[in-house]
Amino acid sequence: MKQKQTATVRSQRQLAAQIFDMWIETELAGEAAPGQFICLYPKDKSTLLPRPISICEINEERTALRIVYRITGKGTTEFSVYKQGDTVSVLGNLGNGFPVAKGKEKRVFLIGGGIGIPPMLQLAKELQAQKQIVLGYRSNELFLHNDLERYGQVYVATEDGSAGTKGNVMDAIRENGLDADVIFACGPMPMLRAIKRYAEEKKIPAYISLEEHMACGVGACLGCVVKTKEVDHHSNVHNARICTDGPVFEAGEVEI
Amino acid sequence: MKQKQTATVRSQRQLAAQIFDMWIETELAGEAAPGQFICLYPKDKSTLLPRPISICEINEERTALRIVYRITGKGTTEFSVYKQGDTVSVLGNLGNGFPVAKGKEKRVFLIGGGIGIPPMLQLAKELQAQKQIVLGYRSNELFLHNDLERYGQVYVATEDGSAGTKGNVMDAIRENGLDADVIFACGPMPMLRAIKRYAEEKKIPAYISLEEHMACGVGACLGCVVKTKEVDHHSNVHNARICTDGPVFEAGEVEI
Amino acid sequence: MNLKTTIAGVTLQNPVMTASGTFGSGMEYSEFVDLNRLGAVVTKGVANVPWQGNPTPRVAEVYGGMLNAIGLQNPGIDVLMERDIPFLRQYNTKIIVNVCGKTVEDYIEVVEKLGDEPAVALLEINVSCPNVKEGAIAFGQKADALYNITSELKKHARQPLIMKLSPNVTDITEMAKAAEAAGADALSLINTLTGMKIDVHKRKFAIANKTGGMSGPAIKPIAVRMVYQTAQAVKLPIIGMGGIANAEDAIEFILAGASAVSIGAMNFVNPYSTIEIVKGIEDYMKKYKVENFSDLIGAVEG
Amino acid sequence: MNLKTTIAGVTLQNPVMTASGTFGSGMEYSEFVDLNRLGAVVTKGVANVPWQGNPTPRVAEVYGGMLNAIGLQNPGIDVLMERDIPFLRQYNTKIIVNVCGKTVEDYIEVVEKLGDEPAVALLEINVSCPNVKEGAIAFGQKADALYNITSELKKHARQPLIMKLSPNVTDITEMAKAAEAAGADALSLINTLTGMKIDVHKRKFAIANKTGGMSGPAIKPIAVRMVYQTAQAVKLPIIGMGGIANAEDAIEFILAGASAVSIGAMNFVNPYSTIEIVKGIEDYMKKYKVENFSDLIGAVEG
Repeated sequence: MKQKQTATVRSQRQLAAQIFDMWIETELAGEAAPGQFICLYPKDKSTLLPRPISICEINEERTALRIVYRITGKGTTEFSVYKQGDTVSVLGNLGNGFPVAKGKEKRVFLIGGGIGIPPMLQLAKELQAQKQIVLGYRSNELFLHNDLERYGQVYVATEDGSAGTKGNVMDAIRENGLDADVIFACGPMPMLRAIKRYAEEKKIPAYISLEEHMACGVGACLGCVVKTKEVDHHSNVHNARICTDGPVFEAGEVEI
Repeated sequence: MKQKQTATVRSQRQLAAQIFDMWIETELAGEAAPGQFICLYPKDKSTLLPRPISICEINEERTALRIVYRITGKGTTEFSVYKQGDTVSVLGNLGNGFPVAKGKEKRVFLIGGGIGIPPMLQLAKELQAQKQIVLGYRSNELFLHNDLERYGQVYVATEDGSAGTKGNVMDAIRENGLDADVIFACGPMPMLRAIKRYAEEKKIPAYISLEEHMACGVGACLGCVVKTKEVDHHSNVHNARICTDGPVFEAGEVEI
Repeated sequence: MNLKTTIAGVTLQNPVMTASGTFGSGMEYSEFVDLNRLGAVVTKGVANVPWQGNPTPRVAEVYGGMLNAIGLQNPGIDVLMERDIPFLRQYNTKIIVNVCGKTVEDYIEVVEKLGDEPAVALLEINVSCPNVKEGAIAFGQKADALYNITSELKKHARQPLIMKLSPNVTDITEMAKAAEAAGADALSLINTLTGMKIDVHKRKFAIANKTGGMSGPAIKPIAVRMVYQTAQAVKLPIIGMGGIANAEDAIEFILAGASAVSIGAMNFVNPYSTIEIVKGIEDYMKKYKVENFSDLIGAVEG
Repeated sequence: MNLKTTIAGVTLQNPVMTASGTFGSGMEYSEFVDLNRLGAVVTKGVANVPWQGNPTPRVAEVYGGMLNAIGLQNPGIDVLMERDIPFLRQYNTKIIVNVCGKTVEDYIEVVEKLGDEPAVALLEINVSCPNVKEGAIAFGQKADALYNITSELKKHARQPLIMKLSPNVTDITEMAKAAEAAGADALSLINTLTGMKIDVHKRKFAIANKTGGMSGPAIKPIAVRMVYQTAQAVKLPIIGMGGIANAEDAIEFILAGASAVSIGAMNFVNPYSTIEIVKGIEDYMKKYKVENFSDLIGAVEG
């Protein structure tokens, strides 16, 4: 059941420029699933809306959630200075999450681009499959690659070529001659579009996690929609709500 | 010279219900005078305006200011939880202050009502005169009376009669058969009106410190005016600025 | 202690309702709040046919508020009546349906269909929709257009009509009087104020539609002023809204002359807002020994 | 790097000025900021005779902003010219005098007296003053009234006229076009939005005048929208204002179409705001390699 509650910061550290890694203690960890997200509320009274952040990892005891986020404004700047013991209001668990079962025993790509990498970690932990993890970064300021190496073979692409394949994640897949039966991905829109095309050519399913500005996070405000191929069951138009019908969609369902 | 700067909280304690006592370290202490005030800026982004608070005391070294204030809203509630080492933006020193020289070697009344009592402390310290200090409270939750006893004879009045004279400060003056050549006062408007009448009857000067909602605190916005008997030199109308021409006025100059 | 309040002959168990478009049809927030404890649920604006709405981004944050340009995306009246009304019927709260359209005929079609649904207590007419016939100007920004659509809809409506007024006008009382003269049963205000945000680093508009409707605590003083002016100008009951975040905000509108209040953007900030505000109004009435809620309506002094 | 900007033929060394009524005549804030570093100082509104203004309380705080109802207290044009203009003349900044009145004749008297003072570069006309002849309605809320006063004043003014527009209108572009058609040389917007605050514990209005003009960061999105709409509708240079708290806010107005900006309520929050914003605009231009400030005016995409 979704709820808003107060969480306590267990730890925080910086992983790379503008990228922070925070563990928070919250009951929400009990039912959290890979690909779902939570909303954090800044204390700054000039801000109003919750900040959606994907769940990166759930601890073994299921008492804490790990989020890895990028500083993009006032809210995330505030979060980044939280110290152990500080409290923060969180709303969760939100969204559908990745259909883990669809990857079972298959050859899968876990593709993460930039700040789309974090949700791949909990997914990699829970997915029983032959995991090929493809990560795209701007430069060699890598993050989460070590955590992910524990769960599968990791391939890296960097825009400036300072680490791994020079180029994007698709270049890395080609350069390493990789193949898969299913794709799970999260990252910037150009990357997701490329994956959608790739999956269509290869005729394989691709489950992509989308991002959009949100207000309510629970499906009421219709702020965060994505165009759909078919008429959506809930909206009765060609729009699905990323916060509740998503954030994960089969690439073929959405017009991106 | 007026300036806005960051001060550091040296200590804070509660004196009575809703009444707090805070020492802040600030260069402003160097030039501060009794009856002047400073403006504190809350960190809460939903608030905008500075909170004017009278100077209660200046330490010997003139490195810190003491303010004693009542919780009246969001801003003062925020101030009340500040701990040693916290910082706060302050604007000062503001206002004209009490004309200390006018009381020299005279029989003076120092009259404080409620949250108008604090400025009487620094005044009592600097004033060389025969000081009769008359303090009005709601109930026997007294504050600052001990500090003030060190500088003169203290007479107390309480609305509920639970301490000193039952009634207001004027009742205490009558009951104790007190007399003076000059009055310095700060407190609620009804008290100041009574003092104005009393001073007129006795034909003695009364220097009263006024309060009003302020925006700029430096005389620019004309938010905090008081009606004047004569045309004011600056405004060219029958209004003086409490923040800069005051807060202290000779009772005869103002229409209250 | 009596929290009941009456709008156009319909008695609500308490004066707290939801603002159209911020609460869906109640389903999403029923996970957080017991809908039985709300005075009324106002559904998201519905048209005669489904509307696709605007492209994204549709929302942006501003200082103490937000902008939205959803474009009145809605599933159409048929889906609302088949799916949403039956859901809301399960709860002990009043159902108010917000109606939008591009032409008077659109509105009439929706209003007539809702006439067959006794579970719907009141209709709220959103006159801030784009008006095809009058170009970009909304019905709600011209007194004569507002008068015409109100009197037209009164001919076809079985339920009492609440006209929801736009604050983007020179004189709110002129609009209120036009609605009253045309037979409106109640007024709700304010709808959102038109605002804009530009990302100075991208040098782009923050929302795809360029302009969006502003809501949140930042607009409250403008809303309170308009509610007060309107209460002085007309006899109709007023539903006040605009940045209400807590019980004190709600009471501010009530003292200004509102008979009920709607909670909008703050549902997004705190999904429990509505019921916390009901509780807060009770506490206020206890503290100041107010026996009947109605004694607070318009009770500001001077 | 060139920060210069031109308003009606007058070139300012940078685009940052003060908003009328928030900076007195510069004297009070000269203790905090070097007036030589401002693009212009806009003085508090002045009438033909001294005005007593409203009773107190005159100001109140609201979420992210404030309300004021000073009532245009001012010492009258003679004192301004004998005391304040000579003070400002000492500094290397442009002097803009804001003019108010209750009748067109009042305005004309002030405008003619200022015509003899070459140190005054521009006149800003406050058309949000109460209009005795037209009852409570201000000149600035009716297009025809705005057209009339603008064309009347153009006949008597030696300096270029900036008409300061009220945001309390249905369509800001209608007002802007009326001012342009009447010969205005520039526009400044927005003036304050009319708001209200009620103390729910005292059940009284927070300010004696009941309503007050709202300013501060809370109103910025409405101001940016109106500046953009106005820039699309007229060719006149625009001075943008409304809740500007930092350089990014200022640039938002400039990208929307403003040629200069005014800092108002934020002077009260941070007396150093104006010069910090000048510095911040320089930093922005450096960061994005903008050689001429004028390249930023109206440069929002799409």
